[in-house]
Amino acid sequence: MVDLAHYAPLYAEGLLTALAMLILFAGLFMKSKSMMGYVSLVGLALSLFLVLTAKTGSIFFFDTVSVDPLSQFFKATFIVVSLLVVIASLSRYKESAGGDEFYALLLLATVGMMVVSSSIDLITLFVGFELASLSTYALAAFDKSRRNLEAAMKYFIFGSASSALMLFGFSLLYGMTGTTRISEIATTLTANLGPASLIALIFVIAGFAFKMALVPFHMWAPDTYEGAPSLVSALLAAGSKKMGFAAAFRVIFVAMVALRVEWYLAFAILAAITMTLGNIVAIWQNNVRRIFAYSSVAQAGYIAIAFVVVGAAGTLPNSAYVAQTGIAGGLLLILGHALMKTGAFIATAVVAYMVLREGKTDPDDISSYAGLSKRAPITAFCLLIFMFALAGIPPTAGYIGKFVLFGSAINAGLVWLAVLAIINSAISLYYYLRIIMYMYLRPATGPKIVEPKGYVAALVLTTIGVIWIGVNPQPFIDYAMQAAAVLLPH
Amino acid sequence: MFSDFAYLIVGLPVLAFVLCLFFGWHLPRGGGFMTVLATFVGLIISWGIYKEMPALPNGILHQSMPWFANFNVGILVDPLAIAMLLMITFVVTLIHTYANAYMDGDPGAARYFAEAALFTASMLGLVYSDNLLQLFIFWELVGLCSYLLIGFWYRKPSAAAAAKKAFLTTRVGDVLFLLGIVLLYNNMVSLNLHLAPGEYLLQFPVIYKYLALIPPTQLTFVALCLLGGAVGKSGQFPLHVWLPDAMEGPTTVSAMIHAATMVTAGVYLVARMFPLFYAAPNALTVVALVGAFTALFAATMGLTTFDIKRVLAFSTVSQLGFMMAGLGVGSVVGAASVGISIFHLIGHSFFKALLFLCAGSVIHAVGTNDMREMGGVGKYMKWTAYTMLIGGASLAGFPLTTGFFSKDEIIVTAYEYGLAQSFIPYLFLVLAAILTAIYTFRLWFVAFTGEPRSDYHKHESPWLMLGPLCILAVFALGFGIVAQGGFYDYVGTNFDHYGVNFAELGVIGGHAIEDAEGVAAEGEHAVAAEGEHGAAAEGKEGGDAGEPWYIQILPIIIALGGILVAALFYYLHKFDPSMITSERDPIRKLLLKGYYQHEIYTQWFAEKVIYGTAIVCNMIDIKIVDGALNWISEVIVAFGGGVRRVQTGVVQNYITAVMLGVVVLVVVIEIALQVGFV
Amino acid sequence: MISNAITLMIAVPLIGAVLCFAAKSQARIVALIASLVPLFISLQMYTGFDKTSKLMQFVESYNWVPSLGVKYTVGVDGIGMPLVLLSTIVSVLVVIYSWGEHDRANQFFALLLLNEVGVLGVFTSLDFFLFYIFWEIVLIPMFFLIGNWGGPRKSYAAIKFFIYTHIASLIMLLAIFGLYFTYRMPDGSRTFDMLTLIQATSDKVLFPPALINLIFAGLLFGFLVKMPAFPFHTWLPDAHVEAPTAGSVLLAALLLKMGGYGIFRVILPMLPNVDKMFVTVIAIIAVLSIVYGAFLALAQKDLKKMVAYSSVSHMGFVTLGAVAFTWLSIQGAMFQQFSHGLITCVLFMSAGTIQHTVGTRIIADLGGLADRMPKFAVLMLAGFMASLGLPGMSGFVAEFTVLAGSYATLPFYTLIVIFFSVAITAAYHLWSMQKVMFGPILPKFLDVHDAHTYEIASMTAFILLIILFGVQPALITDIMGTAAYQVMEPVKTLAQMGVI
Amino acid sequence: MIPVELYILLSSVMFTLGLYGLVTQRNGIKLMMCIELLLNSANINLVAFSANQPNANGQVFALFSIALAAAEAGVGFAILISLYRLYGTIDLDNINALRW
Repeated sequence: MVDLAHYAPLYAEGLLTALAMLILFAGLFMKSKSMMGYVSLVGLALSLFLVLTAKTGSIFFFDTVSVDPLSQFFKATFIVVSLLVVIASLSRYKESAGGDEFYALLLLATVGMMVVSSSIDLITLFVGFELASLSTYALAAFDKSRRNLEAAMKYFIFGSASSALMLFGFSLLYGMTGTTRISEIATTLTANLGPASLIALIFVIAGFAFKMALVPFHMWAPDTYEGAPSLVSALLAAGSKKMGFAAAFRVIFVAMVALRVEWYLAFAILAAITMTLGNIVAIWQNNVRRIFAYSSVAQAGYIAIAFVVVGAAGTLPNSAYVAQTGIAGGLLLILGHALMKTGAFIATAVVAYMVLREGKTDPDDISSYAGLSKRAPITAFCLLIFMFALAGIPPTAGYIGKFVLFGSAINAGLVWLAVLAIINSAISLYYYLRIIMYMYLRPATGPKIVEPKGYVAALVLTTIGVIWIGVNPQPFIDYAMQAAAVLLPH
Repeated sequence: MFSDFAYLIVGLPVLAFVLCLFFGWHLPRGGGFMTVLATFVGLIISWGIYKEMPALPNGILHQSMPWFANFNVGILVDPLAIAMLLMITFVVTLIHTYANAYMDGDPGAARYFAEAALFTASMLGLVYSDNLLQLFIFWELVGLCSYLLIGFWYRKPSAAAAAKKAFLTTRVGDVLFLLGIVLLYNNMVSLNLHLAPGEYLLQFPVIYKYLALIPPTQLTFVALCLLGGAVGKSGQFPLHVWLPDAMEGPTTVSAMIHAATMVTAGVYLVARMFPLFYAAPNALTVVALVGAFTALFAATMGLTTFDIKRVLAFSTVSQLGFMMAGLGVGSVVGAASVGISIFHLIGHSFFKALLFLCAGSVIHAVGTNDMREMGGVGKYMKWTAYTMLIGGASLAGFPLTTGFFSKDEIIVTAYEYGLAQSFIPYLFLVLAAILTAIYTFRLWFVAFTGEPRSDYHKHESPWLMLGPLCILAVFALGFGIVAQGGFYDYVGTNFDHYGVNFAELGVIGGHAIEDAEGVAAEGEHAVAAEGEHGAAAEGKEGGDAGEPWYIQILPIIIALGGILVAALFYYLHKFDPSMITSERDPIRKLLLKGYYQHEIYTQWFAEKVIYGTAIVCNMIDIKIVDGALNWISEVIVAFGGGVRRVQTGVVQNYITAVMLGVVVLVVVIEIALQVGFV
Repeated sequence: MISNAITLMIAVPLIGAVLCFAAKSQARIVALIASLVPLFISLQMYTGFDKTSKLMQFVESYNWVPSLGVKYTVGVDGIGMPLVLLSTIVSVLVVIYSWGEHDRANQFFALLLLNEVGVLGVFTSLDFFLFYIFWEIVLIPMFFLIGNWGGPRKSYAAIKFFIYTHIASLIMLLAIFGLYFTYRMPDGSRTFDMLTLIQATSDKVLFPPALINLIFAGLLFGFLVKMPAFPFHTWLPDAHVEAPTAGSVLLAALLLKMGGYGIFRVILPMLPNVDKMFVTVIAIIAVLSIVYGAFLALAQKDLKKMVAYSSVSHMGFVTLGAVAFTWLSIQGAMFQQFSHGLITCVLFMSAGTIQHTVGTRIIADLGGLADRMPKFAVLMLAGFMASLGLPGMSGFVAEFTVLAGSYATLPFYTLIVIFFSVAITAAYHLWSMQKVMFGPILPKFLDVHDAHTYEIASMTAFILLIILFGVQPALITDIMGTAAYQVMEPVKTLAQMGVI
Repeated sequence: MIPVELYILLSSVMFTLGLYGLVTQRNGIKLMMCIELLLNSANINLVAFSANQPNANGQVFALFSIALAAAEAGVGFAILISLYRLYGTIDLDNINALRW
């Protein structure tokens, strides 16, 4: 007889899993699918509450799962993203067949991410990883259009290949250390550093980098974000991408602390290439969702600076503080980017809705955004805010994230990286401004439309969030700092 | 009592300016009477101050108040200033009166009188400023007004161009003036003086007081820079080009600019800063040479032009040259030269105003400036003719006229200067004097005698115009005899009120060596500085004593000779100009072309050199400074265009990329570790 | 005295902007009111301002992000006060000038107000975090003003403006980080407080030469681009030429001043602590901006572009006066900021008015306009005269003070400026004036009417102010004099810094 | 008792084969098989390593991954089938509408 109260901190996961099952089951009889939406909405809201109030600092299931500020931070982010997606999809998957599967998969994916974010054992981590991946593979193909399927296919092949790589890396790690507990790996790995360790490290990084979409492991991302249903793209860009970071933070920082120099170098290279390439390629795109895809590649590059900072911090006198600010910056940017990208993709969904109603094809082409400020003012304004936020214009979430992150880079003496980063954010301005130009400075190509309520609600909420973090960053920074502290050796 | 209203001398014209500008349109004759009134009241106040001055502390009126930073605004009326004030207010009043008739019916009359009032105000302000900065400010305002007035008929392209030319040319001089002020200021600062409250670095009394402490080389620089300003304003060579063109404005404007106000500013500046010039080695020499050369140079040009106003314009330039030279030769007679020069300035203002107004009235009647189309005007315009004759005589230096005394004085002093240093100025001045006589009477004979060469409506001008003419004629004739001696003392001793020690300054300036007697004179004169009758006179008489009789009477001969020549050519027609010169004569061409100034100044310097540089800069800016940016951005974009091709859309290639990525990472890191990069 | 004057002053236009968006037709009235209130507040502040004190006044300070040491701190001293005054004045008059704007008026006026918010914020914030936020916010309204109401190449101009200046601000941000992470308060915490950090740079141990020079260079770059100084000026002509008149006016009158403000607030106090070579570099940049800018202006065919380059030239005086680092020159430079802010408005308004009454700005195509637009001609002439440094107007006072002050420490550079800029400046002003206004009226302009009343009104107001401050500069220079002392407190002259 | 090196050798060979296949093959099914190869090479590692470890984590891990591989295959085939329905082929080289 297990004492349920002991598992209180994990109620959120439990709730969502149960809900997913329930929805699938109910889906068999109930015709009204929108019901499911509201149910999962409530469920997510509830679990968000649970996550935020959960008592941190306890470990479960033969110490494979830990509930600590870091995990809660990520969980909160994931749930918020899913919440927004659900709200948006209330207008999208109202009566369409299989709406129930959509919500169920969404919830399962969320659970997978949550598990990853709090797992301190490679096994649970891998399982969570796969749970999230598998559900998102299915989601990517959800509308079964040609583009969906191509996107899903690429995502699937690429994803499973990389998770295989990751698994291989894990196996090597296990071979070298004889354990799958992250903390134990950390202690053992310091002992014997073989040449295999580097291979293992790179394989693991490759596995995570696929989710984080760091160049050159990003190539699935543009195609998938462009091809998949907008809302799923939102989930991928904002949610599962961050799961990669959640996993990488624990494994890299804690388990592989002995290989600090190696991963310092690796991420220095990756970050630099990623942000640069993401931005300069984005300049060329005319498909807005593809622009967002590349922009989120670039953003991943920024976030990856956190790894470099932590790596560089090792030798500094005040290494703890530097590393902490670095990770905190990364976390803040993760949170901010999650919101901004969710919003951005939801906005594209609105535009798609608008364009497809007119029977036109290719809804994501930038020309469809001409005069959006007149056709769909609310969407346009929210997208405007997201664009500026992504570009790092204050006072927005994007700015705060970059502020702390680049600051920590300077603090760690990584001037070259910081300079590269700001040059990149200047370049990125070009394509963000280009979208704004189309929305605000081009004549409208069609009549004003009524923006679907679900979308509007999601957009407005997101905008408020983005601005709120920008104007009142204090609590978020504190939260991020606590979360960051978890990863530092005590 | 009058002293307390000194500020009104400037204040009233400014008021008139505002009133005319805003309400003149509704008043008869553009509200010209307000301008006249304002200036006239100024005359009265000035006269009152003149009467009160002896009673004031050390004989000068000085009011001052802080302005900003460490600069002040203030009023300083000393003999030099009051002389100018009286002259200006007097002459300008007459000119304005005349203008009331002259501008009658012109749609822009109100604008004219507004600008004229401002012009007067600035000139008066310039004269009694108590510090160099304030002087410069009014100096520039004078420039502005001349710009506005010369361009008064702005619809005429030539007028607009002339206005611009005047402003720009004087501006070039002003650059030097400004520099001079900056230099002087910084020199004064570097003296670390402990100034009494109410004293400011750029105040004239303060400058006079601490002059001697400034290193001589610096003094020379400052002096030359200030001279540059003067050269620009007073149309001395090489910045005289704007003056003849300034004829584009209404004749009354020319009268103001040439006689009373603008051009005299330069001379006044040098006079005002005379102690500084005196203390600065070689500065005065330059002044003398520039002045003398200009006098001759302009006179030659005056010989050839047929535009009645241009002739007068050149004569102005030439006469200003005389004044400058008069100051320049001061290195031998000291402060007395200020008296001499200013005397000529004032005399000149009378007869030059007279001449211009006459010319104006002729033009008014004939309707053209070209004297070849006039002729015999005298028959129909008696008053104009005779007043003009008086003016001409005075200008030519006909014995016992005002011009005679003043010019004679300068020439004689130049002779002394010759004895002491060099005869060049003397030579130039004498030649210039002859030419002056010739072209003046050439003008008069051609225009007023002989037969009409075109049909113009032959009538005399209204009395409102003739009145001023007569008054001016009286002064042009009589002022010399009456004022002469007293005036020299009065203005010549101007600097004694500040206790300027010319002996000491002379030593700094290095005049001691050249002219012991001069310095001796200065010495005792400095001692007797507080005395009521200034020693400058002594200095001068001491100079006079040494001169042979033929030098004394030379000017008379010159004047009469010149007139005679002119008569032979243009009245009695004994000779014909063609007998001396032919169309192909290079010298004649040179003179007609005005020494190719237009070609050199405008076409070559302004349009080629300056504008060319600008074009080059523009090229650089577009091609290089901005071009670099565009180039960078293009490179970035092009690079992106290349890279995106990697994204082939075939999933297997993606996997390949992953493999490559892994391998590259491993290799690079391994190498880095081996090399010991970290 | 109003409490929280500054916050109120910043908040009112912000609220006004929101209302403007809402108020469709009456936007301009809302805008007028919302910009008049700050004007009154700033006048109130001016009257209540202690001209002799070197301390910050009207200070408000609240914790904002304690964990980062970020505070909401605003206040003004002799450096900020004049610019606050300028911003409020200009904003009001610009609103009046654009009274006739009917194309999406609500957005237009809202953007004008937003701009005022940003600028006021920059001039008053005393916390680098806050400072940077306002610094960036300013870009947004200007971007939309150019992009929305601009000329044919508006997109290019707007994006160039945004990106160019954004790079500069980001580099400045990095430099700020350099300060922030190096200095710790006595209690070990970190702070973004501007004054504290700037003061700290004098600590040779904490800031070794290499570091402080790097930081200094970063900040300097940020400000010079905004100024803009040669060779970072190329965004300016494009932005100006394409921007709507109101946009150009705000850009030239207020946005450029942010750069100058940064120089006085940040650069000058640090100057004694950095490599002496910087003084030379800045001086050279200043001289080049002045002379080169003047020549460029002379070469322009487009009236507005000419005016734009003239601002480059005039802002060079600010840099020169600042770096000359004498009491008089600094004061002059500050006054130049103020006076150029007023003068350039008239210039751009002239160009704008010509543009939308006649339809072209190409100098060669214009002629004899004075014949049809006499009132306007007078105002334009006055503006041009002020700009070429005619005494009796504020421009002359400023430039003379700069030159007189700079000669003491930088004689060579000052000489160059006097020789090559003064006459050239007069040249291009007079040349364009003659070409555009004088001469016989071209037949195609015979039916041109004089400028609108509101345009005349606002230009007249500017001219009067220019004359007022030209005749009685002490109104504002008293404040600046104190500020100049305060700036020079760490070290009195360049000589003592061992530069000359 | 077979030395662990041989297992590693085997797994590496499988892994390499799998990669080779992924890069060269065009048919979707074949790609899936290659992925299976990759996963199983990893599994071999895990089991082999856990042989001389006190704990059985490796084997547990292997079991999990096998299960996941199965699920993965399920999803994969689902995608491929619907792909076939739409395109009439599973030759992935031809499915590259989304690129650049």
